[in-house]
Amino acid sequence: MYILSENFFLFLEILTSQDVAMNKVVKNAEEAIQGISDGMTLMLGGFGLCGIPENSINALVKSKVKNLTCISNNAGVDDFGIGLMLQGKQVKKMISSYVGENAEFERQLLSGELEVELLPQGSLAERCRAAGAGIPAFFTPAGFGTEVAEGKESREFNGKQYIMEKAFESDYAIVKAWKGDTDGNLIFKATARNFNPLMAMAGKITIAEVEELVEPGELDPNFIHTPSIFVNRIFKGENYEKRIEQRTIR
Amino acid sequence: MYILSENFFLFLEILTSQDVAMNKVVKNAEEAIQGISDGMTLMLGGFGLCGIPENSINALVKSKVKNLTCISNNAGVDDFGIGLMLQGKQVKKMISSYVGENAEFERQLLSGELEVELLPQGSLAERCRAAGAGIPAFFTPAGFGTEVAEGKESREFNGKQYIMEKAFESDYAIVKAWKGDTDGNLIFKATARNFNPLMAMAGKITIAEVEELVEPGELDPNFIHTPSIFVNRIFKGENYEKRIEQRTIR
Amino acid sequence: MLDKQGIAKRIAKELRDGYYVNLGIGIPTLVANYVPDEIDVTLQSENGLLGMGPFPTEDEIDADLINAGKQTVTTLPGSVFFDSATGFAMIRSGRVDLTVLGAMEVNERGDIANWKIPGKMVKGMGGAMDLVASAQNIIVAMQHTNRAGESKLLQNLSLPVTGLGCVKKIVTNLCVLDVTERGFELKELAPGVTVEDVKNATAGKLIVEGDIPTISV
Amino acid sequence: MLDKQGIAKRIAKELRDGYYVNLGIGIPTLVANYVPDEIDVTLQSENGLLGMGPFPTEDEIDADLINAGKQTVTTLPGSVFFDSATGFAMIRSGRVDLTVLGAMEVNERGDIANWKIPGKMVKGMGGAMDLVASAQNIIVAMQHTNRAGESKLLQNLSLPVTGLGCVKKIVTNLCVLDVTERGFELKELAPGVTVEDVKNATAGKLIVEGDIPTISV
Repeated sequence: MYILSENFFLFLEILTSQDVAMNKVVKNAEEAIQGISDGMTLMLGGFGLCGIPENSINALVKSKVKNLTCISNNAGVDDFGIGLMLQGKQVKKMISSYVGENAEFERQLLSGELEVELLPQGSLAERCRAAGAGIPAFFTPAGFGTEVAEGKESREFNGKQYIMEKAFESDYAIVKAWKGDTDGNLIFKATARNFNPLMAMAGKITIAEVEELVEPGELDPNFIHTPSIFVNRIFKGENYEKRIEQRTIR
Repeated sequence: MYILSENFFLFLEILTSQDVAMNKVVKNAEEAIQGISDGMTLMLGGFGLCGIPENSINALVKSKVKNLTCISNNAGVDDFGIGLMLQGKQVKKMISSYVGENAEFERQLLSGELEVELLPQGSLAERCRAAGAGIPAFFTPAGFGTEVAEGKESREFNGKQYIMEKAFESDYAIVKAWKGDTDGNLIFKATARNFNPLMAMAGKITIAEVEELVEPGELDPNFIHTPSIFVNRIFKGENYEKRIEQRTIR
Repeated sequence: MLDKQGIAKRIAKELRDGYYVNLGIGIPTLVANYVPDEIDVTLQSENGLLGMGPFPTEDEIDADLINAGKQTVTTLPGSVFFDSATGFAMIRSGRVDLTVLGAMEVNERGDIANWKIPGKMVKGMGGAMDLVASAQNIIVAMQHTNRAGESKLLQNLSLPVTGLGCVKKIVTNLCVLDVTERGFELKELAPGVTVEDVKNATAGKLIVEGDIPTISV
Repeated sequence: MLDKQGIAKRIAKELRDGYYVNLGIGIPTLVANYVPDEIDVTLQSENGLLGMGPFPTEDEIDADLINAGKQTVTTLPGSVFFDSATGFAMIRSGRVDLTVLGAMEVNERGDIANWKIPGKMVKGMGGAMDLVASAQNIIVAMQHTNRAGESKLLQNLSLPVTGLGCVKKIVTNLCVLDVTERGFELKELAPGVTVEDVKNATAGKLIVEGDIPTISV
């Protein structure tokens, strides 16, 4: 058994030094979305309007980037979330599991301006996770015998029928976290977690916007949802509206 | 939009009442392993000797149950962990990624008493996770072109070669957690997490032993590693030895 | 006839102590109101919550805490949050003991259609296809006929299928049916409903054997 | 000739600021001691730790905190723990920027053997097959010849393969080589080592073009 030399202490010093930064921190959403260009495929975190990357979406709207393919469980509402990108006719195709809350979406779909690919929600989640795990394809029972299975391989395992789904390919994943550190570690809050950590794993480049940005060491290493290695850019978002779709009370 | 009736308050009362228990809590390891019988397949959490279910292993040794197939990344050392089950000749087959720390293992393997199936560590982890996720099979690049690929389907995706690996099937999964609540929610500590949450998802019946057993509500719902639904039996373990394999210090 | 609450009450009788239950939107959600006193069930919301509590008070509302129907909810002691892949891992691996959902149509073989009407705007299947493909124990809660008065219990589906051979039990405003290899087996009648009423409202093969008890809720 | 520390020092020059690095057992681990002052790298341990710190003091030892070599280690600010499926997700999805590992043999096509010697007790591949099948940037650190004095750089492997076509660079006690479609390209010589020495110790096809600089460490 070998013993690391005293140089390791020097190494430790370097790692903890404030002089050296990973340079993942960007100033704001505008800087974070640099490089996103026409025709790209984006993953956008959130379930309904819960846990969506509000700042980044607003910056995308301002950027007027277009012909985007968006992988997101939902498509926002008419005047919030991805709905704003639809208003700007920036989206060529949506890959989602449920898109029922958006009149502009319906109009563009019926007029043929917008293409939509609907997938079972669990398959959508797992195809993100697969991309982040280097798993190119997997089998799921969801959708066997339905329209979703068309053009997909099906196979029996242990007497049950499954279809093969492939990992998503995307250029950028954009997620919203509750807290993050400057290394890129992320923590999500309650059910705003949803697709965010899965998409964070999956992007070629992953952008995270957070409500609170802290220094490395401030988050408990045992309770981090997305390890820093998956995050390329991080910034503190501003003015979160956090709109509620179904405000149900007792 | 409907509003739940006032009966939901009654429902709330029931859920929080101490009178009604999920009955997942068992007294000790002996009670926890009831039902494990000759010829079964067990998953055992841990990496090396780190995070292994010490109490349950000791109870299995005492039970003298035999002809077991054990899925575990390692096989313990001669006088600790799964090594104790090997001493008792209780194991028919080991499915592992690394078994180099155990002389009795070597003796039984060379004499033909013990069968071993070696798998890449990542495939072992993913086959546990797949079982817990209802994914019967997936593709991984690990092992393509090697002995590991023999008898397995291989396929190209995006110009790269992969082999198909299947979800594990096991009768019981036995894991060790740091803290758990009586509903079965689990938290692991540091790198003692390793295979434990993956196997916890995967067992037909999952047994968890914990260092601290607390009441529901004492663990922060945002920071639980294994949701209760995956755990069938839970108990507070005693006298953890936590043996260290490579005691390296500065 | 049962009203929506009646259907929910009857389904609640299928709950067992310790069950993890996934309730769909609509009538299924009402089942939560009728959990028997002596048992304890845990509600799963596939977006990322196990142990769903009641709607919040005005003060408790948290935009970051919603259920699969996108409604604001609360937690209970023992609740746990997770990502959506884990939510569906629970479902696909068969850890959810009972799934209750609505349907547009069910056929004699237990195939279900509940996600798409050709010619109408498609909203999407959400988690329905994962649920019906995975759950061992699915109860459909629905009206026996549609708004046009046509049977929703058919020999063959007219709408696009959501999942094959998955429905085991149906509770409608008229009756309780088991779906078996023989067809729709009539098990219980709603108060005031006759076998003849059910026959008239059922387009698929209906099996009626012996005396049919009245639903007690 | 380079000793083990020398090999580690040379490999450390391949590190870049911000790299996530996985270091195998043996010589590769020593690379951590020679990270240049001006850059910041993060060590990944596939069992479940990103941001591995140095060995603990006697007081800091924690049996629940070990690396992939089963050694007690520590954390650093920014460290994070995860399960082993996530550990290999990072590896398979190409998020690890540099992987350094030992080898028993490498052939001209970059195939590597490092897990099994027929006739000897097989210990297992651990994470090696996942690492070599996934990493984009693999450096092999090893002695140029085995204990019997035979070359470990071969035309064809004699031992069971761990992964195909994955090794891009090799640093041995004698030299630095790139593995290209033409074979082993000699890039740098260890101090005191001649091209002839490398030729004699290399069984596979060796490409020597132009002046070969001496390794500076």
